[in-house]
Parts: sequence; C-alpha cells; structure tokens
Amino acid sequence: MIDPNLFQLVCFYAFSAVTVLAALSVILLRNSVHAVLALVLTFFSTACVWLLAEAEFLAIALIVVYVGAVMVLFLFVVMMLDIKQEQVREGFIRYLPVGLVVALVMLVEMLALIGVRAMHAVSMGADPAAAAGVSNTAWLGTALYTQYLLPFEVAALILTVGVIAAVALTLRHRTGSRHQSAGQQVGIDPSRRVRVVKMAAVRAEEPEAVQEETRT
Amino acid sequence: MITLSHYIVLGAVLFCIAVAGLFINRKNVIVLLMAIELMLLAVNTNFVAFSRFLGDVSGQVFVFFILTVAAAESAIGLAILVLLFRNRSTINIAEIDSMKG
Amino acid sequence: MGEQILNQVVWPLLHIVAIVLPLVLAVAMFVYWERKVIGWMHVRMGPNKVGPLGLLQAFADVVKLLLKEVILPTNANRFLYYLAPLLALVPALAAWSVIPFGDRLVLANVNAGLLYLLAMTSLGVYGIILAGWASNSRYALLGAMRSAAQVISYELAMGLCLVCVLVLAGSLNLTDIVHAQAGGKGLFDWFWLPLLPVFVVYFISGVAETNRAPFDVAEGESEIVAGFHVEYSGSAFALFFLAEYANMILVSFLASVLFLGGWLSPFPASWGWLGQGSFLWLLAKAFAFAFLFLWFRASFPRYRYDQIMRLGWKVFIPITIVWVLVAGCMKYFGWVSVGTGV
Amino acid sequence: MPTLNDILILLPEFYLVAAACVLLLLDAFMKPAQRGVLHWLSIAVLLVGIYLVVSGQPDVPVTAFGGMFVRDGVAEILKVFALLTTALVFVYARPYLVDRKLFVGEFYTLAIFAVIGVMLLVSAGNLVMVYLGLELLTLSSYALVALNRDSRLSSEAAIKYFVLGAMASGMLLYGMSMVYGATGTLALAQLHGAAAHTAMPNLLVFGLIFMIVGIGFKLGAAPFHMWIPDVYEGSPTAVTIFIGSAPKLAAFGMAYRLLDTGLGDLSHYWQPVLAVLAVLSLAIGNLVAIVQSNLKRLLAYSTISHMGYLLLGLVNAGPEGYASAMFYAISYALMGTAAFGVILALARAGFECDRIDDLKGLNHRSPWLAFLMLLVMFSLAGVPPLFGFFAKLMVLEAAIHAGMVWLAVVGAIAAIVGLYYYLRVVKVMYFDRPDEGMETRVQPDFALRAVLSVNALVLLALGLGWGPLLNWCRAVFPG
Amino acid sequence: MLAEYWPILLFIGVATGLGLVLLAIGLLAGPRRPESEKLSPYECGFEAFEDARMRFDVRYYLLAILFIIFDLEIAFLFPWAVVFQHIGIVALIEMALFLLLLVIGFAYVWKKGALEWE
Repeated sequence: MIDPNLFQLVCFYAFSAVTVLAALSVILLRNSVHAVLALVLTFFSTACVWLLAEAEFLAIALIVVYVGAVMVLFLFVVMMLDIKQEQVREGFIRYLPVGLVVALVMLVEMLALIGVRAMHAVSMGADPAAAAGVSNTAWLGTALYTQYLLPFEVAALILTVGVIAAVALTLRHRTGSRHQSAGQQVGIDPSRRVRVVKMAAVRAEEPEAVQEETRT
Repeated sequence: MITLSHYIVLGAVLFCIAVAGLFINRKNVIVLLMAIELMLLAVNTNFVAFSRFLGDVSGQVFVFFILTVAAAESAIGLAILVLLFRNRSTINIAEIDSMKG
Repeated sequence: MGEQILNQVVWPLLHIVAIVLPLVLAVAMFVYWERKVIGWMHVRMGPNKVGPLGLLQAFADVVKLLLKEVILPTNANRFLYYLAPLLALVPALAAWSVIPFGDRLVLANVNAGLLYLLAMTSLGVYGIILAGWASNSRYALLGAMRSAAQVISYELAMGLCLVCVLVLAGSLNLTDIVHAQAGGKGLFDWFWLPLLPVFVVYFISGVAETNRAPFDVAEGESEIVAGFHVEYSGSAFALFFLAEYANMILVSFLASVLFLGGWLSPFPASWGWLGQGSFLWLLAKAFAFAFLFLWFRASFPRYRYDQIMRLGWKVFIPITIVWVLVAGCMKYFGWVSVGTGV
Repeated sequence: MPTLNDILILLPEFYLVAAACVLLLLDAFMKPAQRGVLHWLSIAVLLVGIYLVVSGQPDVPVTAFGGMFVRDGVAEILKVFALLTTALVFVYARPYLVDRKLFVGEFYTLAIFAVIGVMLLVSAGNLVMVYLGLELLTLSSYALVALNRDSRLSSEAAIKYFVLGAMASGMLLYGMSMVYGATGTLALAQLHGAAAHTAMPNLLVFGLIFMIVGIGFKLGAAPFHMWIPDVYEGSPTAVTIFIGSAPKLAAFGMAYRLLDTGLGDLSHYWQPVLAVLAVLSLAIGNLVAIVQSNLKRLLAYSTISHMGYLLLGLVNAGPEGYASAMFYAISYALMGTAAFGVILALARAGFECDRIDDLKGLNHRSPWLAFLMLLVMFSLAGVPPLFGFFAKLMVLEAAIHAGMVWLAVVGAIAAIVGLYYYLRVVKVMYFDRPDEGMETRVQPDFALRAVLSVNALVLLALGLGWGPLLNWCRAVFPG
Repeated sequence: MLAEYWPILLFIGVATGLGLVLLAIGLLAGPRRPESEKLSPYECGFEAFEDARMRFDVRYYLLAILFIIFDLEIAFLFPWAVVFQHIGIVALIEMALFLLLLVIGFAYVWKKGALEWE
C-alpha cells in the first residue's frame, strides 16, 4: 500500500528538483531563448508545487498569467532583439564562481538562521478551503472581494498605469500608413458617393440606324 | 509528509539562485529581468506555503496581487528594454556607460 | 498495492487512451470530411480513390506523412525546431482531460476546469512562435508573428466569453456548468440564449484562435506561403496538423459544453427518452460546430490582417466586457434562471 | 462591507483618481495645441486635492476598508506636501517640456498616478497596501524616466532604475513573506501585537532585515544608492525634479508605517541597522559629491547624504525622532524642488544646464536667480538661518536623545564636508566669469520665476519661523 | 482535490509520449538525403540570407503588452464570477468600477491609435 502522504512527498521532491534545475538553467544557459524556455519550465513545475499545497487557483493563474502572457512577451523580445550571445556573455565566466559561492553561502546562512528545523515539525493541516466547504477559488475570491476590496481597485489603477506606460513608451506612428476606418465606411452618406442623375431619355443615333436597317 | 520547511527551503533556494543570477549576469538585461521573476517566484512560494500552513487566506490573496502587479511591472520593464534597444542597439549593460560617476 | 496501481494508474491510462484514440481517428475522418464537404460545395467530388468513397484517403495521408523526410533547414536551431511541434500538440491534447462527455463521464473533474482550459489554450502560442523562429526563414517568422499576435488577441475575447459563462454558472467546474444549464425547457435553458452575443463571439474567436479560414491570413498561400510551419515536413508537420485539427474539435466541443448544454437534450425532460441527456447529443452538437468550420472555409473570403485585428480588439473585446456586466446583472437580479440540477 | 463613511475617508484619493482619468481622456481626445489647458487643469487638480486632504481631516486617526487605509495626521502632512511639491514640479517643468517636445499629457497623468501611489502608501494599514501603493508610485516613475523616448541617457537610466527597483521590491516582498509567516497577519496594526510573541523569532528578524534592504533601496540610502546618481542624471530634468520630491516623502512614510506601526516592537533590532545605513549614506553621499562636475549628479549624491540625515531621525525610534525625520523629509522635498527648479529655469532647448560650469557667472547674467540658488544651496548645506539648518539640528538632536552621540558627531562632520561642495556651486556663480558665448537670457516663463522665487524665499521664511511646522509635525506623533 | 489532478498529469505525459513517438517514427522511418537546396529556407527566387532572424515592428510588442494587461483583468474576473452572488451588490459595483478604470485605459489606447494596423 502506498501512503498518499509519501506519494505527495515524492511528487514534491520531483517537482522541486525540476524547479531548481530549470531555475539554474535560466541563469546559466547561454542562449537566451533557451533561458526563457527554462523559465517557462520553472513556472510550470512551481505551479505543480503550489498545487501540492492546494493553492489550485494560484497555480493555474500562474500558468495563465506568466506562462501564457508574460513569457510570450519575453520570447518576443528575446527573439526580435537579435542579441549577439557572445558579446552579452563576456565576463560571465569571471563572475560565475564568485556568484555561485556567494549564493551558496547566503543559502546556508539563511537556512541556518531561519531555523528550518523548527519548521520541520509544522505539518500540513487540513485544507482550509475544503474545511470551509468551498473551492479554493471561492475561498480566495471571497476574501479578495470583501476584505481586500481596496487593494483590488488599486490593482486596477496599476493596470491602467501599465496601459498608459506601454502606449507612451512604445507607440510610434508611422507616416504614410493607411488605415481602414470602419466608422467612416459605414457612416458615409450614400448620396455623397453616388449621384443619381435624372436624365431625359435620349435617343442615340446608331440604334436608330440599326432599327432602320432592320426595318428595311 | 510535506512540511513547512520543505517549502521554505525551496523558496530560499530559488531566491538564492535569483540573487546569483543577478550577480553573474550583470550584463544581460534580459537575464536580469528573468532573475527578478525567479525572485518573485520564491516570494510567492513562501507566501503560498505560509498561507497553507497557517490556514489563512490573506497570504494567497497577496500572492495574487504580487502575480498581477509583477506581470504589469515586467511588461513595462520590457517596454523600456525595447526602447533602450532602439536607441542603443544593445542590451549589454557594460556598453551602457554614457553615464560615469 | 496491486489494486491501487490498477485504480490509480491503469484505469486512468485506459480512459486517456479512450479519449486520445478516438480523437486521432476523428481528426483523420475530419480531414476527409473537410475535403469531401468543400468538394461538394465547389461541385467537385473530393477524395474518392483510396478505399470505398475515398474513406481511406486520410490514413494514406498519415502513412505518407510519417514516411517522408523531416527536413532540418540550414542554420535552424535543432532542439527548438523539434520542440515546437511538441509544444503545439501537448496543450491541444491535454485540454481534453477536463471535457465532460456525460454526467460522470469525465477524466479529471477538477474544480478549476475552466481556468485550466484557459491555461492550456494560452500555451498553444509557444509552438507557433518557436516554430517560426527555429526555422530560420523569413516567411516562417513573419507568419509566426502574425499568427501569434492574432491568437493572443482573440484569446482575450475568448477569455472574456468564458467569464460570461462563469458568471451565470457560478462554478469553474465544467460538469457544474452543464448542470447549470439543465431545466424544464430544454434548449431554452441553455446559455446560448442569455449570452447570445457572447456565444457568437466565442465561436468566431475559436475560428480565429485556430488560425482557420477566413482568419488564416497568417498562412495565406498567396502572401507568405504557409505561415509558421512552411519549413516543416514529414512527421513534424503532421504534429502541427494534428494539433490544429484537435484544437478545432476542442473548440466545437467547448462551444457545445459551455453554450449548448453539453450532453443535455434539447427537448424538455418531460418528453420521455427524447428528453434524456446523452453523450450522443454532445457528439451531434459538436459535429454541427465542426461542420460550421468547414462551411466558413468554403464560403467566406479571407479577411485582411488589419481587419482581423480590428474585429478582435475593437468589436469583440468591447462587446464581451459589456456583456460580463450584463450577465452579472442578469444573474444578480434573477433575470435568468440557472438550473441547479445536480 | 464598505460604507459611505469609508468612501468619505478616501475622498481625496477617489477624487484624484477620477481627475486623473478625466485628464487622461481629455489628453486623448484633445488636439495637441490645446495641451496648455491640461497643464493648468492638472495644477488645479492637485491644489483642490490639498484642500480635500486638509478640510476632511478627522481629529483622531480613522481607518477605512477594514483597516486597509489609515487616515491620520502623519498621512495628512505627507500628502499635503506631496501634492504641493508635485504642483511646484508641474509649474517648473512646463517650459523644459515644451522646449524638448516632451509636453505630452502622459507626463501629467503619470505624475498624478504616482502621487496617488504616494498617498496610498503613506496611508497604508496593511502590507498589501504598502506594496500596491509603492508599485503604483514606482511603475509611474519608471515610465516617466523613460518618457524621452529618443534619448539614450533616458532609456538607460530607466532600465537601471527598473532593474534595481524591481529587485528592491523583490527583497521587500521576501521580507514581508517571512514576517507574515512568523506572525500570521498582513495588517500592520495586528503585526504590532503579534510580533512580540511569535513562535519563530528568527524568521521575523530575518524578514525585518530583508524589508530594511527594500526600504533602503527605495530611500536611496547607501549601500543601496547605486541607482540614484544614474537616474537623476539620465532622466529629463523635469522628471528628476519629480523623483527627488514626492517619492522621498513616500519613502519616509513607508519606513514609518513598516518599521514603527508594523514592527515597532523590534526597534532594538532595526535601530543599529539604520544607524549603519545612515553613516554609510552620510559618508558616501558627501564624499563622492565633492568630485562631481555634473550638477544633477552632485544633487543626486547630496540626496543620498540627506537620506542619511533622515535616517538619523528614524534611528531615534520615538515620537521625537519621527517628527524630526518627517520635518527633514519635508525640508528636503522643498529644497530639492527649488534646486532643480533653478536648473529648469536656466535650461533651454538644446542646453540642459546640468554641469556646474554652466552656472559660471550666473550673478552677472541673472542676479536674482543666482540669489535664489544661493539660498537653496545654503539651505541644503545647513547654513543658519535657513530651513535646512533647523531640519539638520532637529535630527541631530533626535540622535543624541536616542543615546547615539557618536552618530550625531558623524552627522555634524558630514555637514561640514558637505558645506564644501555646496559652496563650490556658490563660488562658481558669484566669482567665476561667464564663458564666451554664454547666453545671458534666462527662461522667460513668468509663472516659473514667480513660483520659484516664492519657493526659495519660503526656505528662508521657514528658517526664521520654523516653529509652527515643527509643532505640526510633533503633534501628529503621539507620545 | 489533489487526486483530480493526477489524471491530468498522466494525460500530459501520454500526449508528450505520443508526440515523441510520432516524431521518432518520422525521423527513423523517413529517408534522410540532405541537399543544400532542399535545406535552404524558402525564398522567392533569390538566395536565402544567412540569418533570417530580423528585428520587428514595435507594434507587436505593444500588442503583447496590452495582451498581458487585459489577461490580468481576466484573471481578476475569474474569482469574482465565482463568488459575486454570495457577496451581493457590492461585488457588482466594485467590479463595475474596476472595469470602468480599464475601459478608460482601453479608450485611451484606442484613441491614441495603438490598435490600428495598416
């Protein structure tokens, strides 16, 4: 019999290992496109880790927002800016050992100081959302739209600033480009385009001649 | 059994990788931006874990705000990067030396 | 332990095979059907040589594709070049895991099903971009950028449509969404009625999202040859092909589940066996939508690129944003009855 | 559920959001020739904002939206001066923007959004609000710095600002996550009680340290000051003046909310850390400023040293200290605005006036502007009887009362070192001859000169009668 | 809850496996006769350039940025749609405000011409 807790632990280790390896590749890979894809993988496996903590909504939102949107923009930028790899990575080797050592020392110190051992005793209780009898999304949503109502509206402000900033920084109008204006097309007054002219019927010369010919 | 320390260690490892990335890739702005994303991922992992273990919803709500705001932030960051590239034709910070102090 | 493996691994795997295998077959038959239908609409015969009525044509094509050489263009990035078709296929297939085929007939009955679907559809763009970039060809890259821009534009409209459905149903779970459309009045209880504009927007966005005619400007033969997969051949191309058709069928199923009551019968429940829900109803609805894809292709001239973007951003997004609030009011003030038939 | 009362408490903020949206749409739907209206309208919007802040101020601190938002005296003072300095910035910036074809509506809307961020930040009652207010402010600032799209310097400054700013946010958030883990709450008021008896004190202290790093970045205190000189130099001067004013008030507000309202119980942990930051800022700011030849960079390093003084006040960790630090922040905002205002007054199309040599013989060319600059420089240096002197005096006093006499001594020495480079500017203006071909004409904009004169003279006036403002600052910090 | 996600993981595995197998069949069973003309990228009549990865029109970035912002908006709508009827009219009003702010941003973008393609 496989203990579900044990199985979850195994999953946790597997996803964490993928996360850490992918994160390492993000900072070590020389090809920027590969690095972006490594970051995508990092997000993906982190989402799985969050899922293990039963943060269902956040895990999928991470994929929708980051993998589905932000990383696409990253990919656009990386691919289109056509970065010369060698040029960008010079000095990489020089900093590499120092950087890794610093990071390792920092990690060890952090873990020692935080007191990870004490937390080892803290195990996961029952899923709070399930205990309340609602889905994780509803659990989060209820708090978000009652208690955190003001921050929610501030978030809208931030998004608006994002829109303004994006337009102000990147929009450039080209000269001589032609646009289709649907409003103009639909709203055009037909009488100004086609002039219906009443004309008195005129007898042309030739048909007459033809008629005469046929008569004869 | 997954415990709190598992998540905190994962968060700390991600955070340190991000710091190392900031340190060794000082010249490539794209990687710097990605390292910042990693850092936020570490933060969010911490929050998710604490929220789960405290049984408190506010941590997850905070994560949601961080996700959205940080996404808008990186959108602006990339816009600035595109601008920089148009003006400089490089994203190499070592070449960004018009200013000396 | 053996029993556990049976329950946790073997059964789900069998379920998956029971979804994937018919899906692949359906793609094959759909290709055949497409050529036939468009043939008829053009007053031609369509394929009729291989097998009776040309039925085996699709299988012959598959075999041919698999046995062709996979060309790796010069200067292409080998790893990404092979990764791209995989990235196109996997989300297209994985999205199927949450589709409810019947009242308990669902592989993964997850709470956040709709969100999961949004996540999976938003991954499809990676295959496109990477294929265009890895091929090292101008046409492929140009097509990829166009496709990607188009796909993400319509994804917004599509996401907002999903929100409208969600507002009425009040649950992210797809089975619950179908249940919310149950009621005494048969097809008048389904969401297509209160959400009529959204329903139309959703299906058209689905067509645009899969880069199908009349929104197939990114692969317009006369302009940029074949779009992002111009350099692909053989089985790598087959993967893109499979992904595209699997996505079409997925959109058809989703439109049925979200707006036309999934497996529910269009007739009132009081009509005896005719009023009973069944997998066959879902199949019929999805088939009708899939047929629409073909009909569109045979009938409409191709949109110009600026017109595509205009339609997505300036027409669909405003409509759906407004309808989110309209749907909110409908639900809040009880203007629409939402079934709870669980 | 929010009530009408909640909305009334946030009235100034709601009003500014609505006004910013109206300005945004006006800008989009107006012809470019009519932008002048937008300029005056924005200033009017800010002034009405000040009126709303002051007039609706409740007698006792109140909270809204379940403790998310706090409206107290501290927030009131900071908001009034943030709005005021931004209005000044708008007046000073206009000719500069017009000359450089940067006179766009986005400048005004983004700046107003940034001010809204400042207001939310200084009123935050929850870590979430601290983060969101901060991001609203910084996102707008990034865009403002990059506003001059065709300038290399500007986009370089923006990317440096962005990378370091985002990193600082990351640090701050990492700290917040640990504090949350240790206390189980995000509300600052509850944090205050919970911090004392947490099961995980190490985690809490660790979080505190990361948060201080984040705060240090946002303040621009050494050793987290790297972005300040580049951003000050690279941004268009009209944006530099903004970055140097309201955001400094916000940084003080954030430090106060996080360190006192939230983690006041841990003051014995953060006091020494802040003392170290203060010493480093004073040393680095003043010493590096000496060798600068670029006026904007000089002012940037001077900012760093001023943040050191501000930290001296915070180190006190008592009402007196906070009052003096706030007093200092206000004085710096007014002085910085005036200093950059003079630069803007001298700048013309194609001439930035950002080198110290550009001020050569200013006394011969425009004695009045030279006199104003003299006042500002003396005030920044802390020469009595100007505003800056008393501000310095207060923070030094606060440090002594906190029992850190050595810190006060460092501050006094730094002030003497600082005197040197401020006096150098004065010397260049009064005792150097102008170069050949230096234009004698200065910015003809009447509004700019009038307001700038008032601004500089206020420094003198507040130096002579600093009592009321200081009392106001002291009154809002309960004993 | 977790048990429901297990089949999805399996499904993703199966899908990846299927893709790999199809690719492998093609690579192994198909012929391999490289030739420079065949391997060169498609071009209209002239020699393919060395590197086709070129710089792009800025409006693609702008579009992607706008996509991110509006995608975030949708992310906020999802939990709202699930809970709004339990919260009541306040939820409806607050979302109307939220959407109003974004619609203002949208109107600005529209009017500035960022959605125009030629």
